[in-house]
Amino acid sequence: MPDTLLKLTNIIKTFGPVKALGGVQLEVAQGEIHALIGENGAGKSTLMKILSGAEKPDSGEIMFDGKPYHPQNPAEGRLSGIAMIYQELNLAPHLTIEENITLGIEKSKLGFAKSQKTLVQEALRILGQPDLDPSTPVNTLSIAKQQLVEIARALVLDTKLVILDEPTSSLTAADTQALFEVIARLKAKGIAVIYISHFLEEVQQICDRFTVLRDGQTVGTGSMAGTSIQQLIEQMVGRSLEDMYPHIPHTLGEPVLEVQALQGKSALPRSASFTLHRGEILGISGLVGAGRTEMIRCLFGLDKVANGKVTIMGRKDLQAHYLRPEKALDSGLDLLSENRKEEGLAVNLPIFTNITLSALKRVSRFGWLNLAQEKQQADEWCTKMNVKCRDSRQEVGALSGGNQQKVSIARLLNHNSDIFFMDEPTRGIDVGSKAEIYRLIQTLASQGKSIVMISSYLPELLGICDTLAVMHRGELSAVKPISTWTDHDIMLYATSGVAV
Amino acid sequence: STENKTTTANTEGGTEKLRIAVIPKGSTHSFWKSIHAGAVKAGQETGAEIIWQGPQKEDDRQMQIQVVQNFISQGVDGIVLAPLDDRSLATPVNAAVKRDIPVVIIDSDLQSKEYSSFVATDNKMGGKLCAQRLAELLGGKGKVIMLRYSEGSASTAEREAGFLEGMKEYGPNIELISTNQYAGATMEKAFQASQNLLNRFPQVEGVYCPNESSTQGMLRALQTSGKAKKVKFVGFDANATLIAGVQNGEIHGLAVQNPFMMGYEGVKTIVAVVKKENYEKRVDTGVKLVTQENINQPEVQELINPDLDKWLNQ
Amino acid sequence: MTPKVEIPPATVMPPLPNKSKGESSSVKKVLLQFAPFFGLLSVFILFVILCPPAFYSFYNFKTIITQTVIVGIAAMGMTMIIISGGIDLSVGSQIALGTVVIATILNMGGPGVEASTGITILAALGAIAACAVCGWLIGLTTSRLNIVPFIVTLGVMQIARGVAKWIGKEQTVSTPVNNLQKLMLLDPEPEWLIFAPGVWITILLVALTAVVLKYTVFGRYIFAIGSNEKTARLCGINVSLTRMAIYTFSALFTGVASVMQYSNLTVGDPTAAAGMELDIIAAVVIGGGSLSGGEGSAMGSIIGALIMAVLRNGCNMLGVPNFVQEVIIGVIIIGAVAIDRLKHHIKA
Amino acid sequence: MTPKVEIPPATVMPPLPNKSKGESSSVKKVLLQFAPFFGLLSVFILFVILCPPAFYSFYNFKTIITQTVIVGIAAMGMTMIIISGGIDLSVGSQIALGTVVIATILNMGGPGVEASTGITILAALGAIAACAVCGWLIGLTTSRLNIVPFIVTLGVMQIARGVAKWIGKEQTVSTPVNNLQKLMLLDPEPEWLIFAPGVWITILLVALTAVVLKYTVFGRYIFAIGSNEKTARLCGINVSLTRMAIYTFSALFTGVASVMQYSNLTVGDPTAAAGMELDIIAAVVIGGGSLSGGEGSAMGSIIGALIMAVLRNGCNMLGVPNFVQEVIIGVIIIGAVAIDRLKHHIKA
Ligand SMILES: Nc1ncnc2c1ncn2[C@@H]1O[C@H](COP(=O)(O)OP(=O)(O)OP(=O)(O)O)[C@@H](O)[C@H]1O
Ligand SMILES: Nc1ncnc2c1ncn2[C@@H]1O[C@H](COP(=O)(O)OP(=O)(O)OP(=O)(O)O)[C@@H](O)[C@H]1O
Ligand SMILES: [Mg+2]
Ligand SMILES: [Mg+2]
Repeated sequence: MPDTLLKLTNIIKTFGPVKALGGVQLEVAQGEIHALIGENGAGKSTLMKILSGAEKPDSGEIMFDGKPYHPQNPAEGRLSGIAMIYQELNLAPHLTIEENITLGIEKSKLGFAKSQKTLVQEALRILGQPDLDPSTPVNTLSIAKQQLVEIARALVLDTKLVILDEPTSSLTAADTQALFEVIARLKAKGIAVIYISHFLEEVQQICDRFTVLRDGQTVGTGSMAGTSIQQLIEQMVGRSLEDMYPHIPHTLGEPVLEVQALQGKSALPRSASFTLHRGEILGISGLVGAGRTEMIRCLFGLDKVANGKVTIMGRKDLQAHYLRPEKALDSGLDLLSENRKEEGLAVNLPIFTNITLSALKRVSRFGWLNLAQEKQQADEWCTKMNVKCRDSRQEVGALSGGNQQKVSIARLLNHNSDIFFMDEPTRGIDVGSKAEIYRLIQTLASQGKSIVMISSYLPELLGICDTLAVMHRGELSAVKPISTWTDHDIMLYATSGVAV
Repeated sequence: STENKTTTANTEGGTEKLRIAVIPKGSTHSFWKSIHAGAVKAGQETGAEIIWQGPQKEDDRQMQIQVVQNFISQGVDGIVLAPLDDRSLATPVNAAVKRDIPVVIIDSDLQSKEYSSFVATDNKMGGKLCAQRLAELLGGKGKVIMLRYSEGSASTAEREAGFLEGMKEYGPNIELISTNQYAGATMEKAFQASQNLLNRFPQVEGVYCPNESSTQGMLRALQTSGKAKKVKFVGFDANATLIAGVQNGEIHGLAVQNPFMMGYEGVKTIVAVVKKENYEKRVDTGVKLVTQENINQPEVQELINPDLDKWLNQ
Repeated sequence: MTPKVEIPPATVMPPLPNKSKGESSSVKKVLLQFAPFFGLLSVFILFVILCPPAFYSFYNFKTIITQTVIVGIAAMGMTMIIISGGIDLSVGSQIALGTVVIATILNMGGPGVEASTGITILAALGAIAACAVCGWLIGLTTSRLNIVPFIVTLGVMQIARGVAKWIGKEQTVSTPVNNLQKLMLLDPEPEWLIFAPGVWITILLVALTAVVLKYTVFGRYIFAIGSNEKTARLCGINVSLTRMAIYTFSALFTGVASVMQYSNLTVGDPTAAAGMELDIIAAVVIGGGSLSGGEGSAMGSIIGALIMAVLRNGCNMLGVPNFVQEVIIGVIIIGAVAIDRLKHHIKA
Repeated sequence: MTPKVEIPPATVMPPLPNKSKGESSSVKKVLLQFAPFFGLLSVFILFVILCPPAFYSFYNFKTIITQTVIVGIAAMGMTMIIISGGIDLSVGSQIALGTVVIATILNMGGPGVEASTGITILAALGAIAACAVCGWLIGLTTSRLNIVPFIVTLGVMQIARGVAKWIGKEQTVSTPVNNLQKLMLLDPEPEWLIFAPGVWITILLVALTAVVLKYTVFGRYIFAIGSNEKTARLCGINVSLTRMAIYTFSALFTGVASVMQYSNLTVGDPTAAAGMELDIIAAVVIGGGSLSGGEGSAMGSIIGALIMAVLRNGCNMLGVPNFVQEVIIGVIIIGAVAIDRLKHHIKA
């Protein structure tokens, strides 16, 4: 094994009564790609925050590059050679690419900023983006590009370790692949990478070694070669997981949602037609920016519709033009947002409020709430969904990412619609919980609910959907049974719009 | 500059109507309405056009300076000004005089030699009158509160000073138990300050306030605390509510100026200045103490109930 | 609608072991919840020590409470607005407008010695309606044109003040004697009331606000919009309608406050309550409301208003010069919020 | 579990097709950038049509520009604060404090007929320093105690006003004749200056602000903090230090504004500039500044200040009653921002 770059021993961190980390060990060698895996709430993000200087450990030792390392703030961590790319992107949207990349390390003369265009262009070139103009404001870039800007930030400094916290959870397969290339280039430059992901295939594909966390403790570490995904899962969950994609028998019934030539006002989607039946799980695949999110937002009344005919349960009065979210909810539609933090949840309100918010009618009478009933319902969902929390009066914001996602799903289930739009329902969720959510979706279908599931993770679409359609630049392909699609067909349509 | 000379030149021709700007301190006291009426009356008599414009925010010196500047730009023939401050307004007044626009000051004085005439009440005298009245009412002894108006207002400061002077003269044995509290610019602030003062000094026997809003605020505070009529109360300025207070014995004396006369004389004087006729350097418009005894006398009635609508609603 | 979803309880993950030290932390929590109350208490005790006995006489107590009425009632409306993530700078102007409207309507009844009960009630309703229109306009503009409420209400602040001056012909409007003038008497007319009717109305309105915020769907919507507007929309809340409702509803409180202001002044005064919006906002914030939305309570806000009234009264009692009062109030505003921050720190 | 997915080699997403009309959109963009300027122009033209010829005389032009000076200079500081995502409600009080400090220092020089140049300069510096201390305190409190600037500056607004009254002994402070009083003369002393020295100083400060915002590291930090504070912190910007610098630096502008205010009033006035902060904020927002941070420009803000000055002057010229002016200004504030929103809509 090459020289050790980073060594953490017995890191302990508590947030009030919550023990997030209870004695973690982690060793990363120079120039390796190290996977950090674990269930939701295992403490991965917290550990990385400590490494980057955003949080301070209660106790424990960190050795970095042969020296004890105690960053007081993220800036210090960054300057010592540790770059952190967070789960949520961290860019100043009003500034340009160059300004973002050189933020905090500007060269100046008498206070006047000097242009560092060449340095920035060099970094962008290493990342395979030589054409990107450094004077573009970042709020006009796609998410994938924005992420590259963040990585470029690491390259303009003498960085020895890059931490990527779930970098692919908002990227599509193609962008993910591009990112892997970037990671390979980093490795070639001798930069070590800590890679956090719930996609174990990815982890296996690109990582050299791994460390598994469970409930704030290191439970295993080893070389990736010779370790199967099953073994990783066993270490994470503490037992084996037999059926990742359960199948609960269900049959397709009459059409409940018919969409013809739907066109959004904001250019996306350009044309989408499909029919959804009772008990059907319809998967939608495509590249980021293809307009899948916009399509269901249009159907739900969150975005404006330019054209198209939509029939919900055969009712004439429910055209997409007239739809507003409140009406959509009333007529049996519900939507799980892809952006949990910004849209999906009111993070500083309690869990129970979030769960019941869209179905307050059920716990109220003439506008008056029955608090006891409301709390009881929410508690039930917390138990059923296995939300890791102290109490349903806790703020949602204090939960780990995966548990927050479970709360969003609990809201949908509590509202109890007939048609579910689920946008990336398993984003940021660990394997164990994923299997739970797949089972849940199957259960819903078996009870006669219809589900439209958008996902950028192809295996799960192939694993649980009955039918599938692919979107390319706002145009939706025909819906075909899942068995007639191949990986190749899907990628072909997604990238070029050519149907087989 | 040359432009301006041409604008003043074409009005100096004499064939046109004179345009006289009248600038009050504010517009939301009935005091200013009377001045306005007086000015309009004088305007009709002399054939001048009256332009009435106060600072947009009451008690804002900066705004009043800007209003004066704007009138200079506009090239009016003369300005009648009630300055919010005895020094800040000197610069714009000097600028006006430099541009051949004469200025007459009304209501409170201005520290400038440039203005043509000063038409006002003797505020100090008014304060003294009040002190005399209060001393008489209290029989030369007792505990008295003076609630000041607002920081930095010259005319009321004179009335306060005059009152204190008068107290030394007419009631040397009277104890002034509070003289450092300010009522603030609005009536509602005056009301709260008064309430608190009355709670603090339940033994108070006499009260003096130096202007309309503070008098009204104090009157209301006396009413709500059940002290009205029991406490001897002398105030300044008149409006419908305060006159009613005098009539039913809740106010024992009200120093009333003659704002109508102030506006009237102010405009008369400025027109005389513009037409290069004779005028007085100082016009005293007088102050009168209105009490329950004299309130029904016709000359007092004319003072407190001038027929404003006759002049203003046309 | 199809039957309720039945989800079998999850089996994959073991439940999290429950935290055992709930007791001590709940004691802390209760203490923290009452932080504004303790603030009030300590300010009061401070003045009791410093002031002459007149300060803690029952009569002065009545005075303080009566002086809280106007800011207190308006603060109830502001509480809802601030919880919903908004702000309203036009409250002071609205109150002035209300007093002028009352005076104008009262004068319509003719120059009788005393205004009839009918016209008195009409006048009060008129003021409330005038404020409601302002609130509705604010809600409409913020939600339809999508302009931040700071700007909209800054504009309405000017507009309402201008309209008040216009209606009042730039003068205070005197009025015939009427029953509204008795709402704020320190010694109320039926003596058994003990406090002025305005005080009882305030207590009622505080209770109403507390109930609305906690036990109604509307209240829940207010919190949801303030906490995350997008989520609210996703969950089927008609955000622009609700926002209009919030501004209109809270303007009703402003209207009631303007009736109290009129009762205090007994005249319609277009310059009344200038700058009072800042006192009102300060009261809400001292009481734990957060300007970024999602936090605040009726109880907290009224205590905030009381703290300010005690301060003003106490300073007057001590004969402290006005400028010192201003400095003290400034320090208290910052201090109260600093303590609130600290509280959040402890909680986290 | 399904077999590993074979992913085809990376394809960078091709640009979306609907972005071809670059030309027309860039023209549009330029037009939009000048939106505040066009606003100013149209207001001006409106008044030229309505007003007597005196409105567009050169002398009146000078008057308008000179009347913009105080709000304009203070708006430069406010622009920086607003871009950084903050707000300052205490500017008006700071200006009052500044005038009182100047007057007090001038009086220290003894009761001469005219103050010496040395003491005059000292007085001006004293005022600027007093404001800087206020700004520094605001910065310190917001960043160290983590309190929203709205509250901190609301507190400082009271405190600074109280201190001003204290120093001025609750009165306007008269001063000996001195050169500062000549800064705002409509007919400047060396006649070749054409405009008052204050106007030239304003132009200089606008240029300075524009340069600082665009070309310096400090300016970039201001934008970064306003745009995304968290990112700024992660990138190693010392946010609390920078924020203190921003508030202190912009308080220097407030200090200069207070010198101009003194020059106008020729006395130290503790009640000066009450409510002026709202005018200043309105100027910045009319000029395109966004209260949520990250947006704003020196040029825009000065144009915003000019728009308000033209409005006031024009209304005076027209002889429009005050209350109508108030209503118009209220409508303009809302209207300007509504147009700005619209602009963003088109841009998006
Ligand atoms: N600021 C905080 N306050 C209280 N608890 C916290 C805080 N941050 C994290 N935690 C808790 O610490 C634990 C670990 O959280 P962390 O975010 O590190 O998990 P994670 O492994 O990254 O999970 P995920 O895969 O869902 O992102 C969780 O139980 C979480 O609730
Ligand atoms: N015209 C465009 N130019 C640049 N970026 C764009 C453009 N259109 C979309 N994007 C970027 O792509 C992102 C995702 O778009 P969208 O939500 O429509 O994709 P999607 O197909 O739903 O993908 P996913 O659900 O995986 O996010 C947008 O947030 C935006 O940043
Ligand atoms: Mg995480
Ligand atoms: Mg999407």
